[in-house]
Amino acid sequence: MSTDTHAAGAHDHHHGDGHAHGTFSSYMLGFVLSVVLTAIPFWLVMSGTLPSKQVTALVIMAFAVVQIVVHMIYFLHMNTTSENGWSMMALIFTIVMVVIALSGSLWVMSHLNSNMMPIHQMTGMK
Amino acid sequence: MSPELLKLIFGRLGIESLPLHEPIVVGTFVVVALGGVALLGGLTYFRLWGYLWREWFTTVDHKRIGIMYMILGIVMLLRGFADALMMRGQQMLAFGGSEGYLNAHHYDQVFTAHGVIMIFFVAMPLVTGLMNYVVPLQIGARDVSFPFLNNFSFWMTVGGAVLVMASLFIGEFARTGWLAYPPLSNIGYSPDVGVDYYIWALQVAGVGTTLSGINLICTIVKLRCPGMTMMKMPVFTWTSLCTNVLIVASFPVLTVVLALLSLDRYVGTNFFTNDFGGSPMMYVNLIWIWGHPEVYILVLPAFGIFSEVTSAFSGKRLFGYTSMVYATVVITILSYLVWLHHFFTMGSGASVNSFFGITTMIISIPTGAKMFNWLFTMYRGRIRYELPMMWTIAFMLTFVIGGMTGVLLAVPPADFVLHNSLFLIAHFHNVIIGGVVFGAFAGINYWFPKAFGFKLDPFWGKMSFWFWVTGFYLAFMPLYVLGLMGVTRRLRVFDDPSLQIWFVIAAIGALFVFIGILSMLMQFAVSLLKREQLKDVTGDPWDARTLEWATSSPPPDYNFAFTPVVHDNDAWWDMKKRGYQRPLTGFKPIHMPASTGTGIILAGFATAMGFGLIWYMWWLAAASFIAMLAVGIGHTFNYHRDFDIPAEDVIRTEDARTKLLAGAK
Amino acid sequence: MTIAVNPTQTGEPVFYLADEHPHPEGWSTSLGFWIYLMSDCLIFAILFATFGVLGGNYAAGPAPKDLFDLNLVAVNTSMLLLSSITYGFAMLTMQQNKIAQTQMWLAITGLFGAAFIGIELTEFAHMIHEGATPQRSAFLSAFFTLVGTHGLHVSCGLIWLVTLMVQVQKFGLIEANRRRLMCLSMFWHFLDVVWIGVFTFVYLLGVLR
Amino acid sequence: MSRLKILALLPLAAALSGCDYVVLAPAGDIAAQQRDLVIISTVLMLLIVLPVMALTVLFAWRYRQSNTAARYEPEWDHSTKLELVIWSAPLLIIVCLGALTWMGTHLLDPYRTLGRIHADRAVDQSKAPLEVDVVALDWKWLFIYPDYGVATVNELAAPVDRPINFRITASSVMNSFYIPALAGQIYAMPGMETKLHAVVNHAGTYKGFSANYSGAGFSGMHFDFQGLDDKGFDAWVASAKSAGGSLGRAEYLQLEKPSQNEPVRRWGTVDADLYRLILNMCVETGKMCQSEMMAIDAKGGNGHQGLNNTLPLTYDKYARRGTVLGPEPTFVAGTCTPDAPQGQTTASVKAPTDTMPLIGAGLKRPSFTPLKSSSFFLGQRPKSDS
Repeated sequence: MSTDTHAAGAHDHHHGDGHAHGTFSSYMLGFVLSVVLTAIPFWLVMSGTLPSKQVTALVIMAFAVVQIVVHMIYFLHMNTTSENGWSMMALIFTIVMVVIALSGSLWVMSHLNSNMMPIHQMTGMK
Repeated sequence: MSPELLKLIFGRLGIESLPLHEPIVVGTFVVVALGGVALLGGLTYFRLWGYLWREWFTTVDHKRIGIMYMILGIVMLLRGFADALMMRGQQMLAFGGSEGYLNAHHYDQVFTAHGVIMIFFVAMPLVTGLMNYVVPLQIGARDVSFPFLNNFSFWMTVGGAVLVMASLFIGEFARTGWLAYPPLSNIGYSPDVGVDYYIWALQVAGVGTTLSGINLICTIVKLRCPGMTMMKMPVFTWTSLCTNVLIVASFPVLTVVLALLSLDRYVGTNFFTNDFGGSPMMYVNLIWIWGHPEVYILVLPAFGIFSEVTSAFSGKRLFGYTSMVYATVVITILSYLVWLHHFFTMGSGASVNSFFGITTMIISIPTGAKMFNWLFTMYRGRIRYELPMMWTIAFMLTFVIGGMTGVLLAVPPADFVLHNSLFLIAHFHNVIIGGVVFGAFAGINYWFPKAFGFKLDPFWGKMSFWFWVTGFYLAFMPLYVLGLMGVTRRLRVFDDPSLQIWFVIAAIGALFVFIGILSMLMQFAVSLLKREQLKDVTGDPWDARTLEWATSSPPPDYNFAFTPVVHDNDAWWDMKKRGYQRPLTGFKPIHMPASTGTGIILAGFATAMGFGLIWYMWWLAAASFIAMLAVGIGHTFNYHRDFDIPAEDVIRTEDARTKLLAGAK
Repeated sequence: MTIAVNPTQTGEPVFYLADEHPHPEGWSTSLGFWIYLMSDCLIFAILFATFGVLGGNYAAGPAPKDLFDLNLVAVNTSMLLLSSITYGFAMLTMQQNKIAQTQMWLAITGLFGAAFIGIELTEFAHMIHEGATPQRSAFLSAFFTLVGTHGLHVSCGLIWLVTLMVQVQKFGLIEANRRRLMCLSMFWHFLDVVWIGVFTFVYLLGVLR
Repeated sequence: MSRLKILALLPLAAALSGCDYVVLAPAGDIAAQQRDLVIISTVLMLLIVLPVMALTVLFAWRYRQSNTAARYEPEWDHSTKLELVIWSAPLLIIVCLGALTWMGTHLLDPYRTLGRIHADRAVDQSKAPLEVDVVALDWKWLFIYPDYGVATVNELAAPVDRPINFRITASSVMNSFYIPALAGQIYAMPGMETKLHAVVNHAGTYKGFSANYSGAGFSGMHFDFQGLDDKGFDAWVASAKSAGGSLGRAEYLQLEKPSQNEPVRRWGTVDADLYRLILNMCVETGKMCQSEMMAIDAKGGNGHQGLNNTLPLTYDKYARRGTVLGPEPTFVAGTCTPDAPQGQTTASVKAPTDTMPLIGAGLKRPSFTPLKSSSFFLGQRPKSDS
């Protein structure tokens, strides 16, 4: 967060919202990409093509991440310049928070579960 | 009327829901009712309703909203403190077979309400109020980014407060502790309305807080005056920015966790139940993801206030501005990595515990750096001991003790012996009172002349100061001691008579604080009466440094006739030093947002919906929801939310100030 | 336009703007709305975390593979994807100031959105009818809440969309309405992004489990 | 400002005289190590806190406005050397403290079996540790000694210098099991098991209680912990044995009902399986045990049959009311066990008729009240197998 050289008040009056707009081709590109990126994971899971579940899981998660990025760029028009970079900063901060909250919760809860959940003793249960 | 019809109309609210069997509550009700009738009567008699509605309730002016937040905070402080006195009284008396004067049903509500009120409806409004008032002035803005939203946020906070207050006389409040851990807060163990009051009060207020956070972030990012780069922002604005980032990033978590709890309670889902695969610890985990940043939400603005005050009253630039800013940002991020230290004792393993313990300690590094920065701001200064500075010194001496015990509690094995003990209670009161409350009082004394044009009376201010500070030490040092004797929190009766003396001392301390609060009210009253003597016409009574002191006191609706241009961290100091001449001509019309009643109406419906849901009055909840939707949509059809203050009005206001300034010289 | 922030050639510092241009209306709106979306993002993050933690607790009840019909989910996903591109077309026509076409694309977007909600409700109703209610297990509680919250957002988007269509009809594509359409576009595409998470982590990974 | 300091010191001075500072003077080795950690950390932090407080007072006094002799440098706001010091000094302390924390946390992990019974004595491996199962009830403590087959309420005894292994759970809400003289606390939570390893070094009677608020009877939820010599402990066990009575599932269901300020009670014999059933929340016959449920879940749930293996709940510790908008409360029926053959349950189910071939107790489809939308969208569609 170095000194923000675009003096905040230097009103750039070219357009109020300072937000990028898409073009027909960029929207279409985004759409085609997202269709492909959606279709492949569905196909992978429904057909069971890949040998192991772990691999399938990793692949579809990777596809999800790529697709999220595609949506961000082509539909939400994210770039580093909109709002003097503040949108991007907010996004990055949010991603950090989401990662902390998600992974932290999973870590903490798995720890608690493995420490405290009763273990099944098949003896006596038959 | 048939019982079915009654049930349809009143849900589970019946005559037996009123706590008529509790003499203390009935007595309170009579007093409050008489006071309320007198107040309402007075307002009606002096025909103030129209004025209040036009000028205050519907205002979108950040300054008035800020003042209303402060009033809310102080009023709720009285309620929260009454609870504190009751607790101290009970714990002082309930020894040697005595049951004290509160039964479990009442006492458990008292400590729950005390925590909830003090955090959500005292500390939060005080902090939000100060930010609301000061930040736009400090950055040279006319108002916040979304003035209507600001008004709405405020009334949502009031709505939450109203629900909590309603629980005192209609039904009851939660008996679960202020964070309402399940399974205790689940329907099976808390079947009555208490927890529902808790949920909906926080839900309504929480939405307001989140929106106000978004609003202030935008204000700081988008509305800074020319020249004010991020690294030229006053420290209070910086801490406010970080605070609001924390608000926006943590209050959604509270919203979700309360929503899940209400689903458990209303439709029988199994998030936090014991059976059907639910996990109560998930609640504890989630609520602390919100809960720990919340602590920093409260204390960061206080740090900002102390920075402003130290620099202004030492007549010196703030030492280490850059490291102060970085420390603030580091605290903001780190405050998200420590939540587990609130449940070390819940059975997680050593690696998790030590990770969160160490991250917690790391926070003390930037906090320590801040402490040194204030110290070296005083170094080679010319310190004027006005009230804000006195609060600051008291803070510095008190807060380090709280910080130290805090780091101690972050050592997991130490926490195993001190967790949930009175030592913990002493610790967090030490940081919350020593940090947030002292900070709020420093801020009130510092900015009061800005808001009202006259200083606060120093005599009663000093009375309040000394009673608060001594009261604080008397009330909480014994709790540290008791904690080391292994006495746990939230106990209603005690066996060991040797403990009693400490509780007596603590109760005396609470009485001192009470006198401190009364002195503060006295200070307001006396200052109002002596306002001519205490008057400040310069707009800069403390010879201060930041931009808010450049305009008149109280500032005009539009804050600054011309948008200022900033060249230095201490913008106003810089202007004074370089011979700034106040512009006397060339005034133009100023574009301002217009008042609207939509905020208070929406918040009113939200509160009614909460009330309906608490009491299972489904018709009320549904009707309020639909009304809210209708009013909200209707509001979007209003495209004319601004107006221009005509140039003549600006000229008249500014000329009046010119005369005043001339008279002062 | 630039403002002399630093001392000008004359050496006299400027301390105020004598000739001021107020911020244009809606100067902060898009950033403000973006930050709101970020806070919403955290709401979903917590719901995902809850699902992540509780999603395997079936309470000896049915598991995802017993309940989910991926064909239906695929259809549902395509509804949402199509609505995204049609909203994009609405924005493009809006930039060309074509009211009628904008309205048409908005209407089509709304229909896709409504279809999405309809399919989702059908799925829910079917599960509940079978006995897989949100009360049956923590997994089902978390599932219904996460997916339901997304659905609720889409429903809010639909209400908003209709409101905006009325406003565009009434007042035309004025600056304020354009700004609102842009905010809704961000909201709509944001829900799309959330749905990527939902179909991947809830449905696909669930069935895989 | 000096008045402040004196006030701050007053309680400290008083603290040094008399009173029972059990946290600072415990009777067990674990608590003693925890106490040491408290003291070392405090001293470490005082290294920085005391100078800060002294400097605050000094600067506040020295640079007061009336002292015109003091230097005044209004523009002085930066010093790289000082900045270095003010960041590195706390950092150093935290590095030390962090290392201490890492080690202390791992060494004093309540799950860790004891390596020593006193600073200079290792564990005697020939003697088995004392096993105690702890159950937090509303609002009393149940202690089961599996090795001796006795149980007590609100009374705990242990021989001096013999490691104690606690297994801790709760019946309904969260409590925290804490004997300050013995060791730090750990939560007691329903359906979950926490562990605590500790040893008492000095004979005597110490206080134990719940440290986490658990409802109306919380204040009365305390017990005496007796550290006894070996003989004394044997005598205590014998007296518990002679108390007679037997704690089985039926007696437990009576006991777990909420009650306040319970006197000490003892049972001469205990159902050996009782603790496991409490932990798994399946003391009532017919309820599925948590461990079994988790084992089924780990294998991917019970499929469509799992939809029908719930039964309406007629008994609960509290008069559980169910939720206002949800269905009647239910529980998951257990698969058949030797104790509870097909269809038999003590959970007082009214009419388990209709023997549809289910994996569960062979019970009728429960009467769900589905949301109205189901009938709205689907009508009475037959059960499908999608």
